[in-house]
Amino acid sequence: MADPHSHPPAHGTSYDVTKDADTPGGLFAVYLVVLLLFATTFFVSSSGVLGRYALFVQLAIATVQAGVVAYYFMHLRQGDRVVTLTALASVFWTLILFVLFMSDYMTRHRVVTG
Amino acid sequence: MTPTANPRVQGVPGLTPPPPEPPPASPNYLENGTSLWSWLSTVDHKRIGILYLLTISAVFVLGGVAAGLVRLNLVTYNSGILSEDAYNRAFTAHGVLMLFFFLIPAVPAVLGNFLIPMMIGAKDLAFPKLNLASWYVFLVGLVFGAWAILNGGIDTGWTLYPPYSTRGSQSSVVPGVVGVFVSGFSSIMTGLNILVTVHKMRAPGMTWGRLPLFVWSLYATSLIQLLGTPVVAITLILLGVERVTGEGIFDPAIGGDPVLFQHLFWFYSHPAVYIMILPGFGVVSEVITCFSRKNIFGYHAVAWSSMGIAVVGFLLWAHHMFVAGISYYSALLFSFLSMLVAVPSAIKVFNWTATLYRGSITFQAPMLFVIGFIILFTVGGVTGLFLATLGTDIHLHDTYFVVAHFHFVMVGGMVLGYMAGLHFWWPKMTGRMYSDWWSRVSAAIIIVGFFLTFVPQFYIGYHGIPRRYPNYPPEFQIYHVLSTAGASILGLGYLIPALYLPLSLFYGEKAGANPWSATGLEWASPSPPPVFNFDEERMPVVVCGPYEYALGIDQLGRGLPEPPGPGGAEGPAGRAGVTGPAGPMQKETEVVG
Amino acid sequence: MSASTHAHSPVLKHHFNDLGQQHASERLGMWMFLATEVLFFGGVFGAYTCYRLWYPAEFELASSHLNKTFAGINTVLLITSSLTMTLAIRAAKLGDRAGLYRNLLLTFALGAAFMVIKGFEYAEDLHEHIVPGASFGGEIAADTAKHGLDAGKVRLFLCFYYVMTGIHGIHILVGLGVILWLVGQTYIGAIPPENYSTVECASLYWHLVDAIWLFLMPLLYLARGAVHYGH
Amino acid sequence: MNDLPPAVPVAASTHAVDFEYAFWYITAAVTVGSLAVFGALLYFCVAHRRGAEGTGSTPRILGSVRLELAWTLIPTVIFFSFFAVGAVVYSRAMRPPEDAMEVFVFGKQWMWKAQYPNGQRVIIGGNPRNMLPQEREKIGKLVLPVSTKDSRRPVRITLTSEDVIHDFGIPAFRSKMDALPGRYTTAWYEPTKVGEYHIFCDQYCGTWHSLMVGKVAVVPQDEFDRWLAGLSTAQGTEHPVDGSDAQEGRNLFLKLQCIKCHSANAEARAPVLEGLYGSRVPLKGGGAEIADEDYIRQSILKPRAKVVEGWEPVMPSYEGQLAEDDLEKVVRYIKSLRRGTTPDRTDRMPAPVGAPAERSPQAPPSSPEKK
Repeated sequence: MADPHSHPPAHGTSYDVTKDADTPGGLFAVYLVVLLLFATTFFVSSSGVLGRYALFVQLAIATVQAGVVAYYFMHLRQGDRVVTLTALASVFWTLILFVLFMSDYMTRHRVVTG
Repeated sequence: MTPTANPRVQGVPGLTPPPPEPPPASPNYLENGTSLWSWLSTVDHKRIGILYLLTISAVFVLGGVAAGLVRLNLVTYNSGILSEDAYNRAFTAHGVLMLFFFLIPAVPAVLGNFLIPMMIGAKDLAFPKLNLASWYVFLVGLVFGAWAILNGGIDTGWTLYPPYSTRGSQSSVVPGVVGVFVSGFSSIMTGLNILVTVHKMRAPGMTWGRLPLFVWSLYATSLIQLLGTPVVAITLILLGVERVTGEGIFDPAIGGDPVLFQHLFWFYSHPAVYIMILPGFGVVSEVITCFSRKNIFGYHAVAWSSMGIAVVGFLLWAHHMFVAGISYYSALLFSFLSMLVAVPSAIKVFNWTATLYRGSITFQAPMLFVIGFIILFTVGGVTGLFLATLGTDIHLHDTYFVVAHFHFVMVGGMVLGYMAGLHFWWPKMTGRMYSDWWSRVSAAIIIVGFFLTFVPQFYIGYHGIPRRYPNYPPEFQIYHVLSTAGASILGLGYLIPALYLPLSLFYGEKAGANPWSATGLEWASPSPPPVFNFDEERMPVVVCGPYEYALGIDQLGRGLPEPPGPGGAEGPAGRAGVTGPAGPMQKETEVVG
Repeated sequence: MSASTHAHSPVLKHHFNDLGQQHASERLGMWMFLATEVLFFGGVFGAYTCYRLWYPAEFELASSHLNKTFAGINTVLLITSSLTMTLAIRAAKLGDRAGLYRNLLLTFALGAAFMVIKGFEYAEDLHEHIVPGASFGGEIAADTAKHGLDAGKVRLFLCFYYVMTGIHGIHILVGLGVILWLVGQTYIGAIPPENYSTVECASLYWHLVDAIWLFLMPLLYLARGAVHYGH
Repeated sequence: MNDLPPAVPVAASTHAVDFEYAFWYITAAVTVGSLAVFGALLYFCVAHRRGAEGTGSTPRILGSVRLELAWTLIPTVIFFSFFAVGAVVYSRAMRPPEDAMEVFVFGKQWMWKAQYPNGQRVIIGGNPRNMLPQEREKIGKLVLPVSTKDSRRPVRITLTSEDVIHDFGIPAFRSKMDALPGRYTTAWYEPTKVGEYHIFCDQYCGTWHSLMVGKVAVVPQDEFDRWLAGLSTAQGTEHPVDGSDAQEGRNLFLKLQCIKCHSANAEARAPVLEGLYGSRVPLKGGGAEIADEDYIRQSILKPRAKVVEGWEPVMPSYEGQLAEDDLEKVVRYIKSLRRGTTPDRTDRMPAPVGAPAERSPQAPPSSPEKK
């Protein structure tokens, strides 16, 4: 947790917003990776190579894409711990929602007998 | 003066005598512009808190009137006073107004707004404009809600279950849904503001371990507001779309599952009851320490149990749905998880009780409300266990047992907590003291009226009488009559503060900066506080934890003034060491248990 | 106080001690808002997941009738706009006003193009009766019957399609508004490097909307699995 | 004022007795716990009030790890014992015995109807204003036989709704279950006390929710038999879902003589189709396939292409014999078949795929008897 004493002092040159600016080359590389992953998703779907498992592969790819976007484009790599915690919390709470309500939907058809 | 540093209080520079009254701030936040526009355009968190206070008080009256209609009608067993339709609309109005427009904003948006920046030593919340926007958004939501009510009302119950709400109901469901949806954004804005403020704007020395427990509980509350509200928002959108287009995601006609709505709805609405009750916990921790002159027993247990409730509270929503047709296995899982949330609540009650041990207890109105809170909340909490237990919930679900249970928690717990907080911080907010006698009378009447209202409902609930029933078997009439009689007493109890609190603004004794001799940073500032809360030149620097009543120092390390109550400065209990430099600084920490 | 060097900065708000605190607060606030957005979409994604598992065939059939070409182009547009938006932050940080303008306008143009294509796509869907409710019909209905599937569940998918893309579209429109506002702020010189976090916050939102689309694309348009239906 | 109800409500079923044990166990445990807290609270408030002791000085007590552990772990154990007791009671309430008599109950705004195994139907309560004139004259009761020690007479109630969500609750049996549109849910009782008890709709369902009430009458077995015999089956039809696709599919299934081979008796020449849909079918010559709609459809049109392991390829092709929409109906019917008799398949769970007659205009389907 951020200690109030640990705020970067905002005076002089020690707080310089330009020092962590991205390099265009790095951003382009990330961009190309995301595009490439999208092409993979498209290919997986249109070729039908993976059959029933296509969905899971596609969602895995989308997750990687979103992760890359978050880490590089959204500067998660530069953020403080609270920001990372916030991002993880949103994912964790979504998982709570999915896992617990799937516990109902995945087991409803299982008939209980005496 | 003999300054003796206590090694346990880190960084205490040395004891100073009780501070002199800070010079009257110029101007204080109330005097900083008196025009209506200066209020409507304010970005001062304290003024926004007051705006919320006025708004939700009006809502409380409206919701109370609706409750009165419901109770009145139940005096007859055949819906002899209102038509069934009017009754349905009345209880829906009561539920929607009280839950979404009163309980959820009550403590976070009124007391939280006012106090969080002051308690952590900040000049304002992190996003003052967002804060003002949240009030306007809340008003817009309220306008939609009022539109729904004036337009004939809603008859679906506050839970809005489809397919009744999407197909069956002939009432103004859509404006009501829009109102709730919009007010949800206001709740998110408040929560987000408080979270960022607590993370980023604490005064020097205000570490997480020194945060007042009210801040901890509001932090936990805000977490729920932030992460739960969006789910109900999307759910209400889906519901609205289905209502408007006649086909949608919960529609069983095309293979949709109405139980899905219940899942998504309760994913928010169950944690939402913790939005309502957690701030009350915070108030209790503040008040009970102050009026027993003790450190809180088990600071970390109380703080972390709030966080525990906030997280675990998201894991058990489906205990509202045990007989709704969810899977057998899922029901077992959710019942198991529901038991988990009872544990942190129990921890809190035990710690509060232990705090009183060997205290020096006085019984002004805030303390009376808090004692009422602990008793009623305990009853509400343990009756919740019957509903979390699968075998007993089958019978008790959707009966008056449930109604009594959540009123014990929401009204007995939360409203009393809110009243305690309002009475505790009223001198800080307004600079005036209210009538001590009348406030104690009102607390007593509310607690007695409350018991009479809701204890009979446990009984008829145990007999299986369903809720939302204007017609019921005649043999249960006597219990409903008792309940209505209790509700009248309860109403009277609420009426008294509605008189003496406003009157105190004109006739009340002027309050000093720290009338209760409390330790929080908010009491270091004059009453009412200046616009930026603290003297611009000397922003607070915190040196110790929040409840050093035994040592008699506040969080700035200064001695406390004499507390009010029997045996003032002259009395036998007077200067014998409640506060001041007479010796408490040498006090050793005692070990019990 | 050390903050006094910046006390006169027009960017520093009165209740913050220094710019570092202000930027950190703004960024944290925005991330928390994004967390609410994740859960907002999480709700409808969850609903989608359970029906998809119940009715795989109908969902895949309905998906195969949507226009993948439009959606694919749109995906590329959004990913590209994310890149230009990030370049705009870089320009703002470096005080490169021309670059900031250029990248903001490019982002706006890409986002607007997305919406235009989306509009064409909706028009085509309406024309082909790919809609839930009474107007459901045309080729998709015939195809449903041909494969012996339940038209109701195909319509259920279409409910999801319109709700999810509709809410996403509204988010894009809001984002476009914010970008226009940023362009105005740049014009009046309100975005010096020390106020770059305004651009950063807008970009966080824009990236999230982009990331959500990256999930919508496979779920709605590329749902076809083992069984091949449609054209 | 009216006569007061009994202090403890009548427990008229085996489940009600289970409930009472669980209820009083929890009551006793939480009463002891709460009274301990209240006692301590009261004692501290009196003993430690300011002025009671000579000085206002208070000790600096910060807490105690041992106490915290104690009042964390002990309540946890107690709460989980509640869970365990509740889970046992719930499991019994959720598992109807195999030999239970099945009664369908369906709710609609704002009345309850019941249908007995042989098709006899009776209105068991509701708001008279929502009924047809002929229905209004025939408001009866849900009559059930009483169980004795020697003969247990469990009843399984299969619930559904025609419009919104209702809930079929009988306080005397301590039982309650939602009735949902498009789905089937189950409750069961073993009534043990002769008498007449309330039926309530417990899930808010609209304007006259509070009038959606009825009576259940528990009577001795012989009286029940007499009553049932006197109940005209003409009140209902044997196949109450007439009009649904799956029901028409069933008629085709009989008309096309499919039932001749696909039956459960010894002469069957083809597999039983119950529970086929969605299951994994082992094929002759190796391999297996999931029996989805496409598989069922292909098996009707080209039956000899994929023959199930253990059976001979004797089925004729129906290609060209069946119109597309008829084929669709038969597929629907086969999809709807589940273990046991047809409507059972939903037991207490939804049939997410292909329940026959979802939102049936009349009633849930009766069993298609395998003759």
